[in-house]
Amino acid sequence: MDIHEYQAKEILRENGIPVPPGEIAKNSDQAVAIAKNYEFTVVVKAQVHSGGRGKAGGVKLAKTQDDVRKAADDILGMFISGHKVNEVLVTPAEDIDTEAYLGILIDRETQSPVIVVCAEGGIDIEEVAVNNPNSIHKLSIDPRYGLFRHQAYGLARILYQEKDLVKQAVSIIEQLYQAFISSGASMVEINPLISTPTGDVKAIDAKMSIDDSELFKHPKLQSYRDVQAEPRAETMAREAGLSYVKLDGNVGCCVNGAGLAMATMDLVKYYGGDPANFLDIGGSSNPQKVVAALKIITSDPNVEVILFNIFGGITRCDDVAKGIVDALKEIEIKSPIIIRLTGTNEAEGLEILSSAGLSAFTSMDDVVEQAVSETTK
Amino acid sequence: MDIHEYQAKEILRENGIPVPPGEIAKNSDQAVAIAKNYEFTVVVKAQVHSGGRGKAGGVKLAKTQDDVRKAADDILGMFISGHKVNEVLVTPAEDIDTEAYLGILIDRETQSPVIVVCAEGGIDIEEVAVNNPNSIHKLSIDPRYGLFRHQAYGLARILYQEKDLVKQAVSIIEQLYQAFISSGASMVEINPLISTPTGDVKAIDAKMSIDDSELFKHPKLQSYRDVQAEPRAETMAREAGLSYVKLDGNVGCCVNGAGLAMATMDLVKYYGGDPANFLDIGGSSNPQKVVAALKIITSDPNVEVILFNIFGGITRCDDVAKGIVDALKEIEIKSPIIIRLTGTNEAEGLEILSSAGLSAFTSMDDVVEQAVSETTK
Amino acid sequence: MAILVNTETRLLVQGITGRDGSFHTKEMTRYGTNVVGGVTPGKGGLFFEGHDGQQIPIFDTMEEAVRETAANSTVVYVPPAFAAGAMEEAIDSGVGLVVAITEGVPVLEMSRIHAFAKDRGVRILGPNCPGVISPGKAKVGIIPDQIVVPGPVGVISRSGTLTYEAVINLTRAGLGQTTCVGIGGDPLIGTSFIDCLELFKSDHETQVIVMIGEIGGTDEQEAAQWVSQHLRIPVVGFIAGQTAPPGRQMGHAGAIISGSSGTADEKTRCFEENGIRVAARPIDIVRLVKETLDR
Amino acid sequence: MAILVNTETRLLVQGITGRDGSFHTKEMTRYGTNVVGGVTPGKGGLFFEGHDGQQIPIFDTMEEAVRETAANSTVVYVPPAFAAGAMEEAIDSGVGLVVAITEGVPVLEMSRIHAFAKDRGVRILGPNCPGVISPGKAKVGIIPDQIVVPGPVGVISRSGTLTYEAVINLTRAGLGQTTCVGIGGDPLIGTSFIDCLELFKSDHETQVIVMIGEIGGTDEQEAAQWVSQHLRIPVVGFIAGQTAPPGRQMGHAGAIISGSSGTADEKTRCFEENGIRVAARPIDIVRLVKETLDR
Repeated sequence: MDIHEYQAKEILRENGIPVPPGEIAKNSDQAVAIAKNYEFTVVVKAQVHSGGRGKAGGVKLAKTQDDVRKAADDILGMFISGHKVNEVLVTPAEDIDTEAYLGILIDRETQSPVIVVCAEGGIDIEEVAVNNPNSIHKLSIDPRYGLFRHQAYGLARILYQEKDLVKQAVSIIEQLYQAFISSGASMVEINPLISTPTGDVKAIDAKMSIDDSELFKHPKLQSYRDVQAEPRAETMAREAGLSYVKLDGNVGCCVNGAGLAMATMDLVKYYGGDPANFLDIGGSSNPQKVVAALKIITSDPNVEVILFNIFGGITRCDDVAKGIVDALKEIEIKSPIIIRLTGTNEAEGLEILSSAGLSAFTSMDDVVEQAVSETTK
Repeated sequence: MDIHEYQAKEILRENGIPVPPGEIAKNSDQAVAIAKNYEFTVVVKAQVHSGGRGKAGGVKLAKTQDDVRKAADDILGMFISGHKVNEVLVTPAEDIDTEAYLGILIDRETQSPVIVVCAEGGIDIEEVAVNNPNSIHKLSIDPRYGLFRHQAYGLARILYQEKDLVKQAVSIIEQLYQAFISSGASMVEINPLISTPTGDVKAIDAKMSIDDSELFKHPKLQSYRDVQAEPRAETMAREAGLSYVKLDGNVGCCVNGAGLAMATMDLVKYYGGDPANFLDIGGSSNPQKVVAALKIITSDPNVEVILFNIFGGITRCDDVAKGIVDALKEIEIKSPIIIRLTGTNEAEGLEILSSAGLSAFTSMDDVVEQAVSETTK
Repeated sequence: MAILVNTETRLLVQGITGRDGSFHTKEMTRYGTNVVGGVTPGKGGLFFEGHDGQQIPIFDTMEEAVRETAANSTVVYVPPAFAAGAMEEAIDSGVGLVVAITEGVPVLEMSRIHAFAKDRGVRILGPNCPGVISPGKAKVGIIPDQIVVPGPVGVISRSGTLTYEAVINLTRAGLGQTTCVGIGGDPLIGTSFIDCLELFKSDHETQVIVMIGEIGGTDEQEAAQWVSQHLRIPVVGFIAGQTAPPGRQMGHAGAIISGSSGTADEKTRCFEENGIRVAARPIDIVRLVKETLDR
Repeated sequence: MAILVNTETRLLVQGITGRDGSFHTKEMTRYGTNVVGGVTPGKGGLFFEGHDGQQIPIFDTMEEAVRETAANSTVVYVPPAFAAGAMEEAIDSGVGLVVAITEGVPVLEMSRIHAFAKDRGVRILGPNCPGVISPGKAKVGIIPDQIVVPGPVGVISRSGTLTYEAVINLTRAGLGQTTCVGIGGDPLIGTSFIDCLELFKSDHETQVIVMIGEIGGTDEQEAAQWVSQHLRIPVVGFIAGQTAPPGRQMGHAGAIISGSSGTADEKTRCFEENGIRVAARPIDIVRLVKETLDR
């Protein structure tokens, strides 16, 4: 789960990392009221789960109250990479001497947290990784021991020469690691980590993702979820316990299992179609999950045909069939439904379908080819 | 550093372990005032750094206010294993169903914390170790991982069968481990850990020692030191940075290095004498430490002769010689001082001594034999 | 022969009395897997009824279970909040193989657990995996046994149902399997493609290996290089997720394209560069396997 | 030959600019020890002047120091609050031997550090030890070199000045040493009596070993059993603390009799039962060594 900049900064602050003050405004009046508490210049920053906010015009400097009002009016309501801006962060502008990058993520290869530092900050780290890979330093942390002091010191010295800056950076690195672990994060980054002309090291921008599997331990972090910023269909899917990702095509897909769901999308493409979504109904399906899945798929106006590809294992074919039949009673579905049903309780499932006047394929290729043929292209 | 029962209980409480309430009284009026807050029966317990308080009459049940007053009057001021009782803990008596033992210490062999449990509690665990060693279960904890939940569960099941008691014990074991680590303890024990007829598991008595080397991290624990309960000479020694242990003999020993100090005591015994103390002036001696050492040794009225055994390494012989000469100016010393001085800056040291009319041996056996001969036996 | 599980497997089931654990224990015993015991704290002393009335003893702890049954393997069906603890207990108990079915175990916990397993020399398969089946010998996990038959093909996959899809096609075409392994869809898994390839390398009955990958990470790429350097057994590949958008997690916690890395194109190219023929559709796996065996 | 340190030793000094570190670095270089660098955070780039004007480079981190100097050993003189961190850095740096002189390192920190050192295959000597000297070859730590001469006796001891007492008596009697090792007075030490005995076992110049123990723990008892089972080189023993009262710490954090365990009597008896002759006084060590060598 991605969280917003201001939420990430709140977590950093709780862990002792110096972060400039700032508050959230949902309209320009609020933004002006907040700005009055700070010395000008202030910065008005769009809070969306997307990079590239600056380039998109989502971050503006404001030297007067009028500037703040105008910036807030401009930014609130705008779309950045498809995400609507509902909130802005108003925060004092900082004098910047140097900008650096500091991040932590989970590395698959070492199966450990990895701390990443780069003395060039403030720009897209992925770009730096391409253009100047040697400037990026990575250090894998043994989960049995955690971060050693000398490791934090070694990383801090990559960022700074001056003794006092190094000392501050050592603390920030240790605090960021602590924040990462205690929040159950999968990624956190400070970009830029700045030093000021007065010799302070601060986190000016922050990004953080929490491992969904950790959320049950952290009720406070759960409340950080921004349902408003999330497409309605994804909220519905999450609440129903389904995995759903919206795409741009017209073949609505409903599959059990993530690998099979991806392979189904790929096969739609293979036969010349275009998948409308990724949707995995998961392992232990029940009819209600299928009903929810159909509601989500049909909420996408692009969908012209609905394709079921079910390979029963834990998932029972009769449950899925029952869900389809139930859904047809509950919701009006105009698109044709093309079904493949095989595996556990296949016979019972086919029986349920045929009682409702539906039929099913048993081969994956057949069902996908048929579904694609039903679309207008 | 040993801490008192009530202090250990305070730490357990902070870590979430159920401990009956209780307060400290320095006189019988206070004890009665505290007892009024509880339902009778209450217990009045001597707070001293010593086991065997019960057998010594330092723990008394009181059913009335008069009982409390009498118990407090009896216990306050008594001596238990040479320790004067200055404070009593007044705490409600508990109904006891079962008594168990739970402790954690550092095991030299595995170089790890070891959790010790025994379903027979309330009695001296050293006695159980002799009489029924199989009833004592030990589990070594890998410091890289800490205590695993299944380990706590396995230990709890040694203590209890009943599911709800096991569950409480799992928490208590985890909390005790947490208390042990976060306090920098070298030993902690709950004895007895009781279960009550109403199904609660509680810590009724507790003992704890803090690793002296950890104290600099824990200002609060430093304040737990009971200087009043400590012999004055040991307080002086600690404050001067010396290691000192009082013994019963009459040959006062002043040595550099713990091993050599023990060997010197042993050699006093070998030559028929009786050491008055262990005293190590440490590695980087300066004259002031020697002065402090002489003050401490001479504060013991049993001392008839003072024996210096100095093998200069880091310790410089001239520093020690200067300290002896300075001390003779500062304090009146009636006992003869017999000195052995060899190693780093030996010549300079001997020169300083001879200027002050003193002389020194170079052999350890010679000096010890001479010192013993000066005593009355 | 076979890898990971066979007739020597003496299996414990952690969470044997739970919904998934009880269902699949019945299935595993029906298939003939030697389930020697189960573990559910607080239910020690009771028995679980497996297939055909088989009485399987339940223990409170893994330590007791291993001591009493001489088990060498365990399968974990406990819910995500307790799965990490169950795996730690398993690693500490003396078994050599821990098959973790549970999905949704926190990644940071898995990081410590994988380190612990390495310290103790214990193999973890998964988590978030369908388990492993050696047709005609033993089944550990949730792979439907109806779709497998003994034969010369080794199957390794990061997913569940996509594996079933591939395996049923093989079986229908008369191509049986030595062992089918689901290594799991999480970012941090205990047994990698390479680990399985190494095991198949020493399995003299495996004549061809099917390796089913997906987007995310670089496990497939490393495996492909390992194949070209160390393996004589031919490998046929498939990669799911050609149409997956970057930056979005596709169901599996590990199935996410980060930046330009971990795409299906990159993996397919890497397979082909290292001599692994890649099927365009799941059904094409059968043809490639046949052609390979016929050579 | 010698054990632990010799002419191949390439030594770093952690805390080289501190009071103890600077004094003993001068001493070590005067004795001819190959001190290749020092580490003091914040003083990287400066030089420390050793014996006879030798310029020793100072580094900010162990990593740089090892990279630049190819050091294989380090000695830690930093104060107790920072000693654990210095040892961790040393273990992580690639050296094989870490000699920790510092007294007063928290025992719980040492517990983790010893585990870390074992993981990395690094040997720690100490903490709270005087170090090690191989007469005529190298000195690492604080043992006064004036009292040693080369010869056939190996010395292992838990203490500092008591070792000097024993060694000077040997030297005066014409009995030189291969190596004198102080293993340290803390309860958790990195190199035990047995570890040293094993090293001496492979050292063909060591003809007799002097083992100086004290009250507390069971390291001496285990060593005695190991001697009778594995060692052909004769051993002479001494135990300090016959007159120490139980339950009181005698200076060294490890020198404490717990219950009935760890007494000098128990250790002496155990030595004798395993064929180790025990000197009643330090001076008697010389006679026993002589008698042993004359046999």
